Amino acid sequence: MATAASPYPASEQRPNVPSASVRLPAVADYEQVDREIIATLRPTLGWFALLATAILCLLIGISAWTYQIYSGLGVAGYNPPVMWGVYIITFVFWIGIGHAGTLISAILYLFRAGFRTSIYRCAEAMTVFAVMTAGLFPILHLGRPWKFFWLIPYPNWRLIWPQFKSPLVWDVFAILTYFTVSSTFLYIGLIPDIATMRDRETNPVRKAIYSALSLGWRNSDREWRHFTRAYLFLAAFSTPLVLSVHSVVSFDFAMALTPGWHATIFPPYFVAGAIFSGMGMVFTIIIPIRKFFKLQHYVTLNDLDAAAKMTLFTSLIVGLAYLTEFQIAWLSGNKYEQQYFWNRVFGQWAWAAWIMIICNMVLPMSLFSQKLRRNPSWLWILSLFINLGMWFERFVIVVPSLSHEFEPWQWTTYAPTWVDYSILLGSFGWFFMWFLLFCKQLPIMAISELKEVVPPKRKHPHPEEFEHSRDEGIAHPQVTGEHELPGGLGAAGGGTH
Amino acid sequence: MSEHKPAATQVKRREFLKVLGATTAAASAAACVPEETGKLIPYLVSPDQTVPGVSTYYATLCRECSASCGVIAETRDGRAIKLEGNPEHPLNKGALCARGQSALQGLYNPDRFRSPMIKSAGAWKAATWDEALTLLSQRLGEVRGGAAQSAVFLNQHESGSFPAFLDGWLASYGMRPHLSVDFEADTAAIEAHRRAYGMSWPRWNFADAKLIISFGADFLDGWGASVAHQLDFADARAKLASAPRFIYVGPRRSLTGLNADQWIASKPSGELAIANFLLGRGDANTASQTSGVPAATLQRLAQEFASAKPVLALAGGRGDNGLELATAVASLNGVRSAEGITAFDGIARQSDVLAAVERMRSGQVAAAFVRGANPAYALPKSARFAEAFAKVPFKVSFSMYPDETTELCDLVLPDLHTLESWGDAESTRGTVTLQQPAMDPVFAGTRATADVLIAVAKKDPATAARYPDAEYRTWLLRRLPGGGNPQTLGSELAKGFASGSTLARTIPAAAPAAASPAAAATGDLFLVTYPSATLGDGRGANKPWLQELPDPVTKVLWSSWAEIHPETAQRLGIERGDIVEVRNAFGAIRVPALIYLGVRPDTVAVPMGQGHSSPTQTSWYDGKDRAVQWGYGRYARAIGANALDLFPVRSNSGGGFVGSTTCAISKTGDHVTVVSTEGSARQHDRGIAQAISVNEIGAPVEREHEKPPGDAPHQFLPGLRSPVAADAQGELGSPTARDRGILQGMYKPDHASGMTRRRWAMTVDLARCTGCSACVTACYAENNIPTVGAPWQNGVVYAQHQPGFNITRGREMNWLRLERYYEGAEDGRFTEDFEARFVPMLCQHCGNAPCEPVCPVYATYHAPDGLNVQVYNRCVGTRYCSNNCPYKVRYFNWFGYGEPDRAQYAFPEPLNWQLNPDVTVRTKGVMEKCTFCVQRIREAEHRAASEQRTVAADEFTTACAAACPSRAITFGDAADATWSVNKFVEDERAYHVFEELNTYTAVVYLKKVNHPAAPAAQAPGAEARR
Amino acid sequence: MPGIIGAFSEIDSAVEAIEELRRTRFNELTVYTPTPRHEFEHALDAPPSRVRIFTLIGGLCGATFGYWIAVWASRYWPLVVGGKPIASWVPYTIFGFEVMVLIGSLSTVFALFALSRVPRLTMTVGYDARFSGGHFGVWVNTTSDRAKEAADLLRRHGAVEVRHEA
Amino acid sequence: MTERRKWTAIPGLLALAIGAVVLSAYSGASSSQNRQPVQPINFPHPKHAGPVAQGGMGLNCLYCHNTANKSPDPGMPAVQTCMGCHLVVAGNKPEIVKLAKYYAMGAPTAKPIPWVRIHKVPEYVRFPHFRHVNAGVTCQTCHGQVQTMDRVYQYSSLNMGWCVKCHVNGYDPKEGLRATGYDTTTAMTETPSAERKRARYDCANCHY
Repeated sequence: MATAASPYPASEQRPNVPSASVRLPAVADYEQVDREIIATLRPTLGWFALLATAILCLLIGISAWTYQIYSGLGVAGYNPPVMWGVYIITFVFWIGIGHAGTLISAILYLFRAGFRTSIYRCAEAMTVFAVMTAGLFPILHLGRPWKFFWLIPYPNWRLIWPQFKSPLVWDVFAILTYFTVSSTFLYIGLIPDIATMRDRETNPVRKAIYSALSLGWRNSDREWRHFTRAYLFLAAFSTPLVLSVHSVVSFDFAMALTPGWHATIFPPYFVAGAIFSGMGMVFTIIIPIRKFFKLQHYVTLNDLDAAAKMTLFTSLIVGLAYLTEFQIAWLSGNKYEQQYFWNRVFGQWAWAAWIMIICNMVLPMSLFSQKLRRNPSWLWILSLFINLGMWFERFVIVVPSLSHEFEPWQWTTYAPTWVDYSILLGSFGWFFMWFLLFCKQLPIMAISELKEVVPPKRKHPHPEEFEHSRDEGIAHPQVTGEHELPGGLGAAGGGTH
Repeated sequence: MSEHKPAATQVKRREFLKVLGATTAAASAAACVPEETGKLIPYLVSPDQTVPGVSTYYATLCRECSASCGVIAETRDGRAIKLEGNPEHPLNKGALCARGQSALQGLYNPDRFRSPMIKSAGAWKAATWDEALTLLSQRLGEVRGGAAQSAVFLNQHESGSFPAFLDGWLASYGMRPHLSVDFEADTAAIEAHRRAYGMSWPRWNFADAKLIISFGADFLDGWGASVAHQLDFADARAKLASAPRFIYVGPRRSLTGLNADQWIASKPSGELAIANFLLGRGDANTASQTSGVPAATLQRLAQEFASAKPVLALAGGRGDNGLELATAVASLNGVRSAEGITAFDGIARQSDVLAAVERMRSGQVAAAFVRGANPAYALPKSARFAEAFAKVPFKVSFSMYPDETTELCDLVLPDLHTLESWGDAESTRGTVTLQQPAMDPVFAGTRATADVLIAVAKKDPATAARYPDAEYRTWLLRRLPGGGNPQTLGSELAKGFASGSTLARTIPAAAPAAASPAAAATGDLFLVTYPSATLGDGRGANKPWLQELPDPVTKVLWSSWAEIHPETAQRLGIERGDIVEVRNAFGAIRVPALIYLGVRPDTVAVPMGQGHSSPTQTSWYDGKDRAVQWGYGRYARAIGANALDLFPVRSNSGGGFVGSTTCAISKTGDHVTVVSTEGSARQHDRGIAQAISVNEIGAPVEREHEKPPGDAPHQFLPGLRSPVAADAQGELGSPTARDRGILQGMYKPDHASGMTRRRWAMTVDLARCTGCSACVTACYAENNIPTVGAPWQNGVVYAQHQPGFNITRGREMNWLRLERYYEGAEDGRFTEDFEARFVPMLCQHCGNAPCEPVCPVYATYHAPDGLNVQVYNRCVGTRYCSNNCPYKVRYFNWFGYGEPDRAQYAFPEPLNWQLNPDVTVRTKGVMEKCTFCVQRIREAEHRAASEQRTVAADEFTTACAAACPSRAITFGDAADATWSVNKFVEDERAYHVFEELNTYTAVVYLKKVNHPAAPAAQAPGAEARR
Repeated sequence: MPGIIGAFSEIDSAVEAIEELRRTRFNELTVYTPTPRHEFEHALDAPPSRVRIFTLIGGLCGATFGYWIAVWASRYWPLVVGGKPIASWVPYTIFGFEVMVLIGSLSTVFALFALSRVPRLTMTVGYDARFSGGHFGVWVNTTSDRAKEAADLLRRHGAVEVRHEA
Repeated sequence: MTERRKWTAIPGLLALAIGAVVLSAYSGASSSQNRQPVQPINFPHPKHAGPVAQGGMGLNCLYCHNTANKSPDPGMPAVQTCMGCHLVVAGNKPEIVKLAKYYAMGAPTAKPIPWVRIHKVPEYVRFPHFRHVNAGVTCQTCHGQVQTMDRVYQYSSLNMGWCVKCHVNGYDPKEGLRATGYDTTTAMTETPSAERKRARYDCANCHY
């Protein structure tokens, strides 16, 4: 909480209010929160168009998969010994994206990072849908997908169980747990908001649905007491879970002998990469939302700024990891590793490796500039590059390693087919279909938590809150900041307050 | 034995075969699909001696080439399912080459004629035997008398009594003796042998020689009886220190050339000059000019030739001066051998054949008969056989398959396959190898030619008298040693051969040689061709196993190619895979270019065997949608180009059909991915194929990884890091295993099953291995491995019918592959000093297998007897095991190769009759790999158990080891000293591949041994490399 | 059960009302607030939530089960893979951890539902839709004789509306 | 509150559902146990193999299924084997007439009898009959007392678990003897042998 009470001249503004505490000067009272958030739920033509597109992509993916199941995995571009390809790449890609949500909602909750409040609901929903998407791929890439349940330990008349030393079984447990916990976490957070929707809703059908979903939540002190505590514990559980899940995913590679995979650096490297890619996807989603739903005064530039700082930080970690891999290969004196890494950056796969390095290491450096950190348009463009780069990071990990292994006689190349691409496209369709459905049915911002940071009505206004509002009244960088963008995404939003 | 069977049984058994599918478990149905239980079909009359589900073995004969090796045919429930060499047979001593293995796919070839066919008004239609025989005897009646003399009978050369029988039949019609043709035989060499040694083919004593010089004699890939050669050559090389050094002289390094210690790259037909130089005729410089070999090299050669005695000199003798060369070399040869391979006796000189062709052209020939031979394809186009053949009014073919020559005929009387019919052969002097049917004919509509001849003769009172016997079998058995006496005959049939000799025929004197057409030289590059090591002169092309078998040298399959040296390619701007046009005065072909170190820069080499084609694709010949696939059947048709289109035919007596010529090559602009199983041809110092110089043998071994990473729980031995018996068990074999609680359940040393007392292991002696790839095909045959390269097997998915497309995507299923790594000549400049090393790479059955712990469902795990097991029906297809396998020996079923209703189906009826009932046919989406022939292990255990004993030492072996003609592979129980595998694992040359990964493989390789030139004439690069 | 509900728009007046009520022995109070506020917690000083016990027990059970299933299943049909021990605790820690998190958080949620009496089918008396919006509600559970007194008290503290519920 | 009790029923229901799944998984629901198809000829096993006391002829199973002790394949009797007796025996019975029609005296029109297969392990399983028979496993242990079945049905589940249980726990010949159902008196009085015959339970023992 800022204690600096001295008024500032309007000329020199203080762009960085400590982002640990969030303040929403443009939000007057609780009713406004309800009004504005509920207003976002009105379906628009653009929304229908997007939804239709998403579903179309999904259908393409589904038909491709059907074809693949019928005629065999050979229709994908596998080129032995490159036995893993686009599917595993995309699996890791989506799992990675699925990490930012829980990170933001859980870890930042424990760290009391205020800028989380306005974006965590989006991020959490994104997490759940990303995990739903990722979860499809391990099944989808099986030679006999209809036997996937053999990876699940259940009593059976074969008297035989999964092989618990296999990283793939670890995956099954990690991902199922992660999906269950993160979706529960999302739902619990939603309950009070659904209750609010229930009370504001007039349409009887929707009201009935909301009532059912709200489980008869009443906002009573007793409910709140247990709620806050349970929420804290869930956050406390999710935090190590986030770290563990992607470590386990990284074990899929680190546990293998394959040059380029067999490295102890993988767990931290993957976790950082996951958060990085997740932040990228958060930007990709939240920036259009705050523009088109006119929520710039909730997701303020301060929030974006803070999130961008975190992106930069994780990007630096990832970059360091890339360099460390080369250094290890160099120092190890292991000819397999050395030849592989040489081939990675200067050999047949140079193009992919450099896309990865530029998108994940070089471009994010731009976030050292505060101006760009506070420029939503740039953040959005950058986020697209990050998504691309992170997909290619997984490509560079999976394909070049397998195509250039111990046995030179089996060195080969790899080219995906239209089936791979269709299924990749389908995964995006699947993800965005769910997200679009979500953002028009349920509040994309945590109403009850927003209310926590909006000063309540008082008979005798509180001194601390005087200072609060006065401070805001002077230092009001966000609004002007928005207007600085010529035709930028935020420009339209500027008018709302 | 089948000859005791009452005739009724044969009919019934054929009945029975039709419906056998339901009772032979696992043969035809895909694994892991619980399909409904189906029917149980009993015999009508149970045949004596066959127990359903238990194999019967028939000793018989292989006729895939002229050498006539003895084979044992394993039959199960009336179907031949596997061929292996007859261990007792003097010629091949149990070994069998890839082509021999593939005889089964000739037997079960889906393109075989189902019935006689008559061409009326240019259209083929199926006929009954009555119609066919009536037609035949009627036309024969017409050519009686003077015209008969003109008739020509071209018979694929076969040793034995049949040729004499045939001549007798022809004589009875007043026809001249038949021509026994073999277009891939080296008639020049044979002629020279006749003159020099008085036998058509000596059995060379490689072991006696100190030095072997081969002047283009590819005795490992098809020159003469190559299986016999390999056995002897490998034995000679296995003498290591006292083994003969081997020098190969010729324009191209064939498989034989790659096995040589030194290559002297002479110009085509330049070998003669070198041979003469060694004979002291002419000096080094002239020889060097004609041969294109530096005089210094020739001097060194002369020194060595003079110092090393005795010298075994062999000559291939293709090309214009073939006969001169062969003769000269025969007088160079210092190693004599009394033993002769008589199988090549009586091969017609090409002068006779071409004289016959000329008579056809001049319209003098009233009738022509072709059996087995395919001159329309295998004669150089410049012989213009087709147009001459067309002039013959009545042409009969006895071919089993629709080939180019048969298509030109008027009547087809489909013959029986060797494995279905009776016969004999005299493959080595003084022994008669018996050919007995291993099963009843696959197609009821086919008949043995001999029986057809008898039947025809019987139709005519004039000839009937001469053929008292109902069928050839009776005739043959009567004149066999023992005179058809059942007792002796039984034992001989069981053994497969008897002493004695077959009925001799008198070969008429050579026809006067017509003048060869002058070979107009066009282009600046020499052009050479050679019979493919896998497809021969093309007769193997309709067998998917051979199409799918990578050429031992180039590793190319399912296509033709032109071998060009890197320098030449660079000069002409040609890259691997560019479609080049090879053109000269005789014609032009378009084939992908292959950059090959082992061919002279001024020479282009194109293999024979592909390029079967036909204007008409199919003739439908019955209502059941069955068609004749012209162009030599579905597997051969329209693949590659026929090299023989480019060659002049030679007609002077002796010498091969193929003359010398030159050519020009030009890029066409098209490019394809060469269908090849080769990744990188270099080892990148990874010690996969290791070699030592013969001088290092016995010297203390310095090891690359003295202290390997990771802890090695086993103690160290000189050759290997640890005893293989312990290796094959990995951590299980370590002293601390018990403490670490691994030894549970059946892994307990004292467990009732006793499995832990066995350690299945294998050794591969690279000093013996010649890279011939017979083991690969043996593996395909034994383990129901699908072939995936046929054009339609990817067509559905990628909408393109390129042959071998699946293989360009690395999806071949060869459980056992033969890797060929080059050493030296890295810079692509022309040099004679580069070395090739062959490594058979198969599942190493690691003690600590990396593939196992990553499998989520225990589909692969370590069995107590040391096997790395793959459980197909448990596999869900994550393919993680393959990712984690350093040796990359796991293969995935990308499509439903085993599902009959799919385009990718690899065993179209009746090829699926060959499937091994003891091995599951894998379904779509599961991983598979070498199992160390676990079915053979279990079978031996079953046999032993029902005889209340334990498995005896060397009681059985794997399919690859059984086939290997150089005896390089040894399989056995490494934990039991009485198995011969233990002799090798402690050899000083023994090593594991990727030892530093601590995988503790159960496959042990013995380093190749190189024989560098004597220090005086030290050839750089011939030095052994790691 | 009868009682009186008072709706407040200002938070501090609601708090004062609660304090007054508790001073005057109105102990069965329920406060409805759109968002958790510390003011009310102080005013009501309710005992700390018992969710933590459920979480602890759930977590422990989960961890145990995770280890147990892995070890038991591996030993049930012992097959050696890669020469590794049949059952080894190191990799199985992953199962211990993941299942601990799973069961732990599920039991936490269960505790939340059980302790705060959700889900419930019917809206309890006294609740008003405003309490999820901008208003704070104070429900006094009392008998009819003291109802008047409570109502007055709430009005005195500036309740926007006071209603009797039965 | 009553409402809450309603909702607390849910965990119980979940538990029941899980229990049901587990049970069904163990029950081997997927096997075709007790399948009892109609055969082309209604062959009366009791008449041929049934004990003489009950009017059978007490033929040994191996009389017709004669390779069960020397081959992986138990073998079906050739039609000729049936006709061996039935040329003279009961030639006029309708079923025998059918049989004779199939045999057709060895004429080319002769057809083998298309028996409907009952006991069948999947294609990817190797089941060598002779190993089991020679180890003293009585036919009835797996096939049930066929000698008493008027129409044969699938006696065992033939599930993998069913196989493995015996391979692991071992097999007692005396129990096998009891399973046959012949002269139960002696078999019952026998005490089970201490040493049970145990077999491998290595996957590659049957799957390859």
